[in-house]
Amino acid sequence: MSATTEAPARTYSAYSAPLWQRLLLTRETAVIALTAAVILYSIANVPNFDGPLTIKFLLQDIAPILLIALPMTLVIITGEIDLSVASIMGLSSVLLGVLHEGGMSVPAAALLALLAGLACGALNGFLIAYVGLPSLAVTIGTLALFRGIAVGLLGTKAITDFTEKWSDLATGTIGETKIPLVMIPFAVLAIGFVVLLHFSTFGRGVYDIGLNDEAAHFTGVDVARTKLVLFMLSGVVSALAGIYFTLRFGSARGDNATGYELQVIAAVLLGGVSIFGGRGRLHGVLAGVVLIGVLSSALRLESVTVNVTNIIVGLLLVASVILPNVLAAASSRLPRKATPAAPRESHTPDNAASAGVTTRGSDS
Amino acid sequence: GCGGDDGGDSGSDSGSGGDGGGALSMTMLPKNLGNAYFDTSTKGAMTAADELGADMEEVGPETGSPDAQVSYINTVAQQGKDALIISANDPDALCDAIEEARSADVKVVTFDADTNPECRDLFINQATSEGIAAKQLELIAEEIGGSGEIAILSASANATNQNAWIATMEEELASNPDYADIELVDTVYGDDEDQKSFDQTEALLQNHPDLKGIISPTTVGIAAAARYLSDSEYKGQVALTGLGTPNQMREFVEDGTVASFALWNPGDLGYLATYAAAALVDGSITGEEGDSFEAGELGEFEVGADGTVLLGEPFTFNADNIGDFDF
Amino acid sequence: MNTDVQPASEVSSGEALLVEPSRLSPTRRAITTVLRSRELSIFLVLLAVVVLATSKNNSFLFSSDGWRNFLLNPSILVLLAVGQGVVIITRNVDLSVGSVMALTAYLTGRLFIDHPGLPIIVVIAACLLLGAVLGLVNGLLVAYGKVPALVITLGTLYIYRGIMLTWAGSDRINAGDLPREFLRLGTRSVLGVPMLTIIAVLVLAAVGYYLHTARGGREMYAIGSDPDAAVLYGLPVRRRLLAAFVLSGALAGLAGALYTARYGTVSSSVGSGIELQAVAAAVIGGIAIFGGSGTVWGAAIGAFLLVTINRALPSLGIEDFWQRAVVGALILGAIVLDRVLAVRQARKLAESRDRS
Amino acid sequence: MTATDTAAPVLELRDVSKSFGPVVALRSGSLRVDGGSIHALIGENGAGKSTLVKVVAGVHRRDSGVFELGGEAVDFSSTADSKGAGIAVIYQEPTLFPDLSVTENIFMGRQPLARGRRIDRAAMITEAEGLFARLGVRIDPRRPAAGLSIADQQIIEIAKAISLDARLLVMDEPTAALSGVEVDRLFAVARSLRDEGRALVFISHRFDEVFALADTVTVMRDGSYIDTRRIDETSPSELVSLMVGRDVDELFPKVAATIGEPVLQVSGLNRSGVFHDIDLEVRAGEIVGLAGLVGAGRSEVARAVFGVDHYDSGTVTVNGKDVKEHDPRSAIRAGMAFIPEDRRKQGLVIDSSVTRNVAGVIRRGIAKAGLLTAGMENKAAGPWASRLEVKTSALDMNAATMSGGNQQKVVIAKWLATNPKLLIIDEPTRGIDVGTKAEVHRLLSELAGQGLAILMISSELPEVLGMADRVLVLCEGRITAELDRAEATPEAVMHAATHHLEDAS
Ligand SMILES: Nc1ncnc2c1ncn2[C@@H]1O[C@H](COP(=O)(O)OP(=O)(O)OP(=O)(O)O)[C@@H](O)[C@H]1O
Ligand SMILES: Nc1ncnc2c1ncn2[C@@H]1O[C@H](COP(=O)(O)OP(=O)(O)OP(=O)(O)O)[C@@H](O)[C@H]1O
Ligand SMILES: [Mg+2]
Ligand SMILES: [Mg+2]
Repeated sequence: MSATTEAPARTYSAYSAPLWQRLLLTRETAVIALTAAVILYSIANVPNFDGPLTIKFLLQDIAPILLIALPMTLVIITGEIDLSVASIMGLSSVLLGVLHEGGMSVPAAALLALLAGLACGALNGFLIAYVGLPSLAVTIGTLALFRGIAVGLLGTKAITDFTEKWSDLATGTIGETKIPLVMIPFAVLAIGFVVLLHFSTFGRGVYDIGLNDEAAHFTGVDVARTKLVLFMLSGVVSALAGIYFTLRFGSARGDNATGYELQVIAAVLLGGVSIFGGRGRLHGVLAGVVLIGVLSSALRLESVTVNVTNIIVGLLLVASVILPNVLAAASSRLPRKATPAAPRESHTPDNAASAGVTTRGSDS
Repeated sequence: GCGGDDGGDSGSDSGSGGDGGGALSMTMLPKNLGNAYFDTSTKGAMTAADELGADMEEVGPETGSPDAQVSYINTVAQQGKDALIISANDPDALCDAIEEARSADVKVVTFDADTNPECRDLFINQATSEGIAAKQLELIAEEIGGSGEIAILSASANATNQNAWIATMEEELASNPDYADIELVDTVYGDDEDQKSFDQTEALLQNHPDLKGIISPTTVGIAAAARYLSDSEYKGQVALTGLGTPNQMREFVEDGTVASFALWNPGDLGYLATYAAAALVDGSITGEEGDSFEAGELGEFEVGADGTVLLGEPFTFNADNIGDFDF
Repeated sequence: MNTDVQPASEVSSGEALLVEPSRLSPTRRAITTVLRSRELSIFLVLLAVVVLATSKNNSFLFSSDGWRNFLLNPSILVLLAVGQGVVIITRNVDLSVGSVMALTAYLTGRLFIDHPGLPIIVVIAACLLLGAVLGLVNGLLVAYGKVPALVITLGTLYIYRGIMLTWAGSDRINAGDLPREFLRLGTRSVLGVPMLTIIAVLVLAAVGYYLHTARGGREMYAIGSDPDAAVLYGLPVRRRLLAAFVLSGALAGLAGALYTARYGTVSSSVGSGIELQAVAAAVIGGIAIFGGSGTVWGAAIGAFLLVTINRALPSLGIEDFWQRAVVGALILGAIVLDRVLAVRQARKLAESRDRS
Repeated sequence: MTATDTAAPVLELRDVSKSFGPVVALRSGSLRVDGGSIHALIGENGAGKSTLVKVVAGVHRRDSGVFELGGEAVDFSSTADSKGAGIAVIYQEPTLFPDLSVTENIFMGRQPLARGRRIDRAAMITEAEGLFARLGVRIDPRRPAAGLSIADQQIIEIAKAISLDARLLVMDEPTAALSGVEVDRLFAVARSLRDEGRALVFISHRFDEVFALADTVTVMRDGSYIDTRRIDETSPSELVSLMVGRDVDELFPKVAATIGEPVLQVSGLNRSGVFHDIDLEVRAGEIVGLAGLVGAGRSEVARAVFGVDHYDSGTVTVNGKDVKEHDPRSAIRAGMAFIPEDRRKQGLVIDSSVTRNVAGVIRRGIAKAGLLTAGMENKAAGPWASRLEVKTSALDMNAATMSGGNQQKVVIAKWLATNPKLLIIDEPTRGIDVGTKAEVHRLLSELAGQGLAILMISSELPEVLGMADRVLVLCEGRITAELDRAEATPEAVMHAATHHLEDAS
């Protein structure tokens, strides 16, 4: 071979599964299908699920999780994790309350709370990306730290007198529809994150880091800065979710949103993101969040206790990660069917280059 | 992909589903499940519902947080139930959700812990703040001989009812000459969790070596504090009183850790709330001051100011009478 | 330098030692190891906290209750931290311990209520067994499902607690339901040391000894250090993982029983959030979150520190609302310290290469 | 087949096959190894040698074929089984436990026990010291394995395998990371094991080693058995043609290129403990070889120049412009390309597709307004992949499933796509078969001819001498010689590479 002669193009169709297969046989499609199935089943069988209020309450309930799942997906794809999101929600909630009580208008206080969220994310990101500490340990620490500051600032008391106008905004719907207003910022963010992750150079870097951060570094991806940015995004979006949470319930408390981090992570993993990083797509994650939301909504309507809902969510989570492996193991046990005929590579003796590599066709 | 068969159908066992046409349907939503106090009130509510021929189900969150309660209030609105009986985890946070439910024609009765008066139809008050505060001060003053340091072990810092009682107690301590020698040195919060209340008791005793008495106006708190005291060096030295249930406190009253404590009958509270809700639904009352209704074996009640119905005076339990109760 | 210009032909099996002899005597080496260890530094922090708190308030340590609580309160977390530590050493994590603890705590009460007169030891054994079974489920899923433990145990965290709450319904265990003898186990002391502490220390010593001196224990370190290499090496990876999870489950089961003995009541929130405390204790105590290094001694000291700080803050005049913030700062401090020490160590190595 | 004097061979494989999904890694592997002999296994990259080894080791289970050990049919389902059966394996990639001490690494799972099934640490350390003595190396048995160089790690692997006292020892490219001295020592040990009557399988891409060590050699191609020869009855050229199915004429096709202006200038580069006062210059069209013993710090210098590592002081300029310290992106912008020594860990995002890898560095350039689609990447990567004849046009194939040589081509393609002015290439042909090796050399030569400046690090002396216009020799982090192509004899380079050691002893 020489660098100037063009090699004849070969196709190895056996390698790339047909397009429809690649699109359909994915984790994401499975989650979406399951979500759709649960929705259809609930509409048909769960009393009042088809009622007019369901969609509004459902979306209001899952809004904070939807929001935080966006940056969390990216964080987990880089192979890190952020356990401090719910504590940042709590902290931004308390800050909003304390500042508002101190005489600041809601938008000004919210802005400061967002900045605080950004700062929290920056602290996480700095320790993880630049000091090189494991994110699991760091965010377990900041989980306690941020929540501790929130509770420390406000004790266990609550601040509840928010300007009516703003709480109405948080609970209001778009025009005559039943879609909550919060879906507008969510939609904007969702589009932004989809573009960022799937259609930008930054997003390619995110996947590369998750698969092999050393190689990404050698390729000129700024690993540390990417991680810092992601944790800051995670912080600021969590703060936004905290503000929404506060205004929706009209109550700023230090213990707001306790335990949400595990819900977010469960939803993200259910949506097909690999905890090892490098794999996962946003539409699967959003379907995962909706799936959990629909399940809890339907089960509540059936007056099933939250315990059973938790059991089902837990089982789904375990099954969703176990099943692909079990299926893979099972299919490898089955006698291998002859693979579709691939163009068999001829070992022309005069072509050293082609002789060096195994043919990947079937041996039938 | 995989089939979508799990999940949705596993929940059809317990719920009564929708409201079957004419029958009165109600939901009981305590602060949290798995709490003996609320179990008793739910039992009372169920009894009343049976008498009324109404459908009654109990739902609730695992932990006493307002946001978890909101989902259940929303569900009640979706189901279009006739009435919701609720003990509120936060006076303000639930208002929007309750209003939404009321606009879906659900009557809302609060009991045990109120929301802002505007957002609900009626509040069933177990006892007046004054009555409760006075009772507990009276008990503690008696036990510590009218002088010394005391402390309060409360539930969470924004439990409405607790805070109202504490405020009243503070006023009373400051103004009542009988309590001139009693000093309230600390108020701590056990968040209605056993372990936290237990640890808080320890911290109180450690930080205030001269402490003579503890008031714990919450059933979880007083039981945890009693457990701590009963095998510590402070047993018999530090007096404990507050609000507790006889079953939880029996052991400590019998072994002398606690001399007396107070409470109303939570069963009666649930029973009364159910009758009040039924009266609201059938339109015989609207929640105006002065309305009156019949509450089965408890007799007749009248709605007071701010849409409040008062159950009665708290009852004092001590070694002499505790054997008569089982809740 | 590790290269040598000696001609190859001279190399034979019977040749004299060419290995650079260690310049330190064994005792000196042991002493430097201890002095450099993370366990010691965290222990010093613990000591400082205790001294500070005691100087402000004598009864923090020097009262019968103060002393007892100093030893007693961390015992349950020590048990969990030991189990968690072993799991983390194998590069896994067990988030379900809080839920396992809740299940066995309820089981304890249930057994005493349903079978009055059951010997205490049988009840504790039942809790250990149930915990071990639940841990085995985690272990099987992780080892055979080839899925990360974080995901599996996050799932079983929900599942186990859901089962506990469904089983318990609105039931609740009160001190009155339990035999006095059992409750006394939670507070009784032998020679000034509470029973629970003795149990925790015995467990700690056994596990610590096993990890240090048994093949199985060393294999757990190896697996955590590089799981793929462990497979290539032919170590019984699955068996060791199962053992780690079973141990963690069993200790959580024991912790559940002891919790009931100590607190007398079992509510729906028993042990919720304690899994993160157990992880935090292990991390503070110097167990690397990605496995392969650290000791359960460190994890136990970490657990002591966490609990003691909580108790000390009010004595130090800090409102107890700030406890969690302090704990968070402590965790961050511990891992940053680890990092700083590691970097310094690396620089020293580099410098020593320069000089040689 | 060879004439053998023993009855049953220690290892016998016949028509063994193994597939990974659609990839047939081993089509019909056959191997017959007798006791008391050293059997070399050679073949191009991806010929299936490592797969064969892993079947023997019990890492993979064969799909079909005969597998006999000492005449008895066996079927291993784990590496523990093979160990139990007396097989020791050194894998291609070192597999150490970084947190554990060197000694524990060697004896893991079979530590000497004292009373009460307690591990006898003292005995273990003594034994480890004995092993190191036998290998003639000086490694502190108590130090953790973390931080050891690849060569040291490979030595520990060898010590581990020897200590197993196995009847069959399989070594998959044990010498790839070793320097000449260490290779000699390893060979001495291997011969003594053979003389004890054990069977050894030795995989290497270096013919000089095969001829120096082996008694018999088996050639594989495309996952299939080709032939077995006695070593004294064959020649390198015959083996090469068996391997690749044709003759490889020229291994080092050095083309004279016109040497232009300096492209890379490094001056006073220092990093304490690693390298000192590095001054070097690479001109357009020039190939500069960086030679030295393993561990001399060549890779570290290269990494610092490219900016993936820190340095303490010094400057790096490309075409007269300063390159920021510790910032690979600035180096790429300045026109540097860097092909690191470990392609699986550093060169490639191994679990990603060929397209994503090739487009990895240039994606900023091909993006429109910062936005990027898979189609755009395919379009950009396609030509580069086919220019280097990366062995598949299935651009969405996972790089992990490719053989070493093809992976290396993907890395080269990825960097050529950036149109660099300077190429730093660390061990360009480590673990690559002859056929591909010649291609890589021809390519480098051609690129230099087109005016690219190349800094080439290599542990293979013939490669350095054959390819470089100028040779810099590094010893213990210092440049100890700068030799022109004419002056660069093996003796001169080796002298410079060891002169510190000689001074010391
Ligand atoms: N786990 C795997 N999954 C998929 N394909 C694999 C796997 N392991 C090896 N292969 C493929 O099998 C073929 C043979 O690989 P193998 O590693 O055995 O070659 P080799 O002869 O050792 O090459 P080298 O000299 O580069 O080490 C290659 O094409 C490789 O891509
Ligand atoms: N991971 C590491 N941690 C600490 N020191 C290391 C590490 N890797 C290498 N070193 C040291 O750095 C110096 C140079 O390392 P290295 O062996 O990579 O140099 P090299 O000349 O590039 O050799 P090679 O041919 O193996 O690439 C040596 O003294 C070595 O011991
Ligand atoms: Mg190989
Ligand atoms: Mg190198």
